[in-house]
Amino acid sequence: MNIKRIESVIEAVLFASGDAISIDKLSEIVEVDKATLQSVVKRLTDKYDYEQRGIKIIQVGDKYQMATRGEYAKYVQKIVQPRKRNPLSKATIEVLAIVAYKQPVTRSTIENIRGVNSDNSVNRLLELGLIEEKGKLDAPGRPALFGTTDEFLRSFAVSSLSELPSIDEFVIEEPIDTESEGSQQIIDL
Amino acid sequence: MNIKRIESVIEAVLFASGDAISIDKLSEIVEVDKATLQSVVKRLTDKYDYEQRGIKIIQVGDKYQMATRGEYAKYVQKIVQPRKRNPLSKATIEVLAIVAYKQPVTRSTIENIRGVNSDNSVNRLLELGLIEEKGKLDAPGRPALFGTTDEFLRSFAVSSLSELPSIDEFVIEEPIDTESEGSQQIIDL
Amino acid sequence: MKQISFKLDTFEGPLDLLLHLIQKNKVSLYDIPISEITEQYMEYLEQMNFFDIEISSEFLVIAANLLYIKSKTLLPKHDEEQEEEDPRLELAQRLILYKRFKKAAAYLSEREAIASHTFYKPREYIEPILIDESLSFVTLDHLHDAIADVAERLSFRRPLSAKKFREMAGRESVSVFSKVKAVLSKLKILKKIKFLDIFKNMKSRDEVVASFLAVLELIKVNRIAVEDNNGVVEISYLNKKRGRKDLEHKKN
Repeated sequence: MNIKRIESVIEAVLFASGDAISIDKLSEIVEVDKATLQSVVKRLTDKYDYEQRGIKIIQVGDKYQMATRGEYAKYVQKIVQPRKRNPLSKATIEVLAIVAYKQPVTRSTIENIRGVNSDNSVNRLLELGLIEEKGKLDAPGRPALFGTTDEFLRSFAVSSLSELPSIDEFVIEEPIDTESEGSQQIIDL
Repeated sequence: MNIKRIESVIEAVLFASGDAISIDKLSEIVEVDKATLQSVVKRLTDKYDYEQRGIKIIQVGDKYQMATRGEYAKYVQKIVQPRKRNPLSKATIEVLAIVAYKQPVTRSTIENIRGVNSDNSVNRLLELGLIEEKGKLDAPGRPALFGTTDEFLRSFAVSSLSELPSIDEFVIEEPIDTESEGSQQIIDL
Repeated sequence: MKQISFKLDTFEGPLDLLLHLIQKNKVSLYDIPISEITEQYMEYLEQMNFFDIEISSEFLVIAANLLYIKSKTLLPKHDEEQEEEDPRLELAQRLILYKRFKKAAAYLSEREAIASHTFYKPREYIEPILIDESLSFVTLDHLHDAIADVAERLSFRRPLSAKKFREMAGRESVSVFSKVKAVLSKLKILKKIKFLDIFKNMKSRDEVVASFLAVLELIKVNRIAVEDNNGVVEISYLNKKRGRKDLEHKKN
């Protein structure tokens, strides 16, 4: 099968599926090895992006999915029901950020960081499928460890966790720029 | 809006909709007049066809819809679990044998010979096209008479029924009511 | 110090409130003016109290912590030589970490807005491939064997001669009547027994057959009830009156 045909088959399969398909499954369906598959998907993705096509391919963890380009949302919104979900509360997004960056993380770690009980937010995130239990901590009481899901990646347009900016990049700006050396010592936590 | 952008918007809208969209509605969504819309859809359709893309645009009456190119159906089908038809059960093989050797037969003859209701097997064989109705018995209720089909011959690679392995003739005494008479006597205490 | 008036905003927690106070005072997280901040923090709690807002224990824990830090900073240092850790350090670290996550949360909110512009489509209807194994492993020989089986079974079911039939059915070595009595007397004592227990310790086939017929007869005349209790068939005694009552209920 030549590259052009593999590209078309991938396009047909991603279109028909609608859902995200794992790289493994796609390579099985298209009948090419994973390396070839990934390079062809990359080629197709670049082509869509370069031509500013109406569709694009997004990566969600180890899955690929076909979607509309955000740029055309204004038009698409006119026929498609927007995904109905009440916006996450400030508290819930905070908890989600902690889970995303510190995963796998227990309820009590989350509570410690925020200084306040966060069970409601954790439960809401579980309910929304944005986080899930990833196992138990090997400690007394064996508390659950939480991590983010593929749904999280999709909902926040993040192709993989490694794509998230490092937590240190969120610099704490200071009102006074002439800080003493002493403060430096504190920053290095 | 230039042609390329109109093309992309149409692509995004047709993709997200999934369903067929009327030309009127599409022209309203994309915010271009119908003539322009139709010429751009035509352009896009030709491009997909020329490049043998995985997707294509089909026109259904006065509606447009995005679909996968039929050529790649073989791959697309692999997205879903194949449906499996299990091998014929012993009972069904028995019914098939009775129909093959004793045709034409009615349901009640089959039932009498086997001593159990055989409707499920008869229906399965009808569905598989291995047996078919060959007429009606000239008796009260005019029950259907079943016989084997050409598909049956094909499936068993025989050219005619005379090629079936021979059996010693046996008489079908129907109905066999000796036992029921005896039991009746016992039950009526 | 200037008075800080609150609109009594709600905060996500005590750390959120502290960050708010620090920002409001335009002071550095790395050098928190602990007595001022503590004072304002306590003032906030008082207002919460005034407006009858329940103050969660977490706010009180931090309040205690602030007061402790404040007391430590006020205490004269015993030994100038010995370098003591800044008592504010731990709190500052917590606040910095929390603030980082707040920023990460803001970042995620932006991402969410971007993601909400992306649309997906539902799955197409895909006709599944049919793997038809109906006739795999079925050969003409199977058909032949099947019809031969049928023929053989039929030969066993040929009508019996009248003489042979009388020999088999005419003689009743165990009477059904005796078994009706046996089952009833058992039930009168036990009220409920397992169906299979009726046949316990029976020595002959005739006895089993007679007992089975007895059970059928008793069901027919509505003297016993049969129920399936999770796969265990049980038989219970219906006394005549109740039996009749049930019938009347049914009529109504």
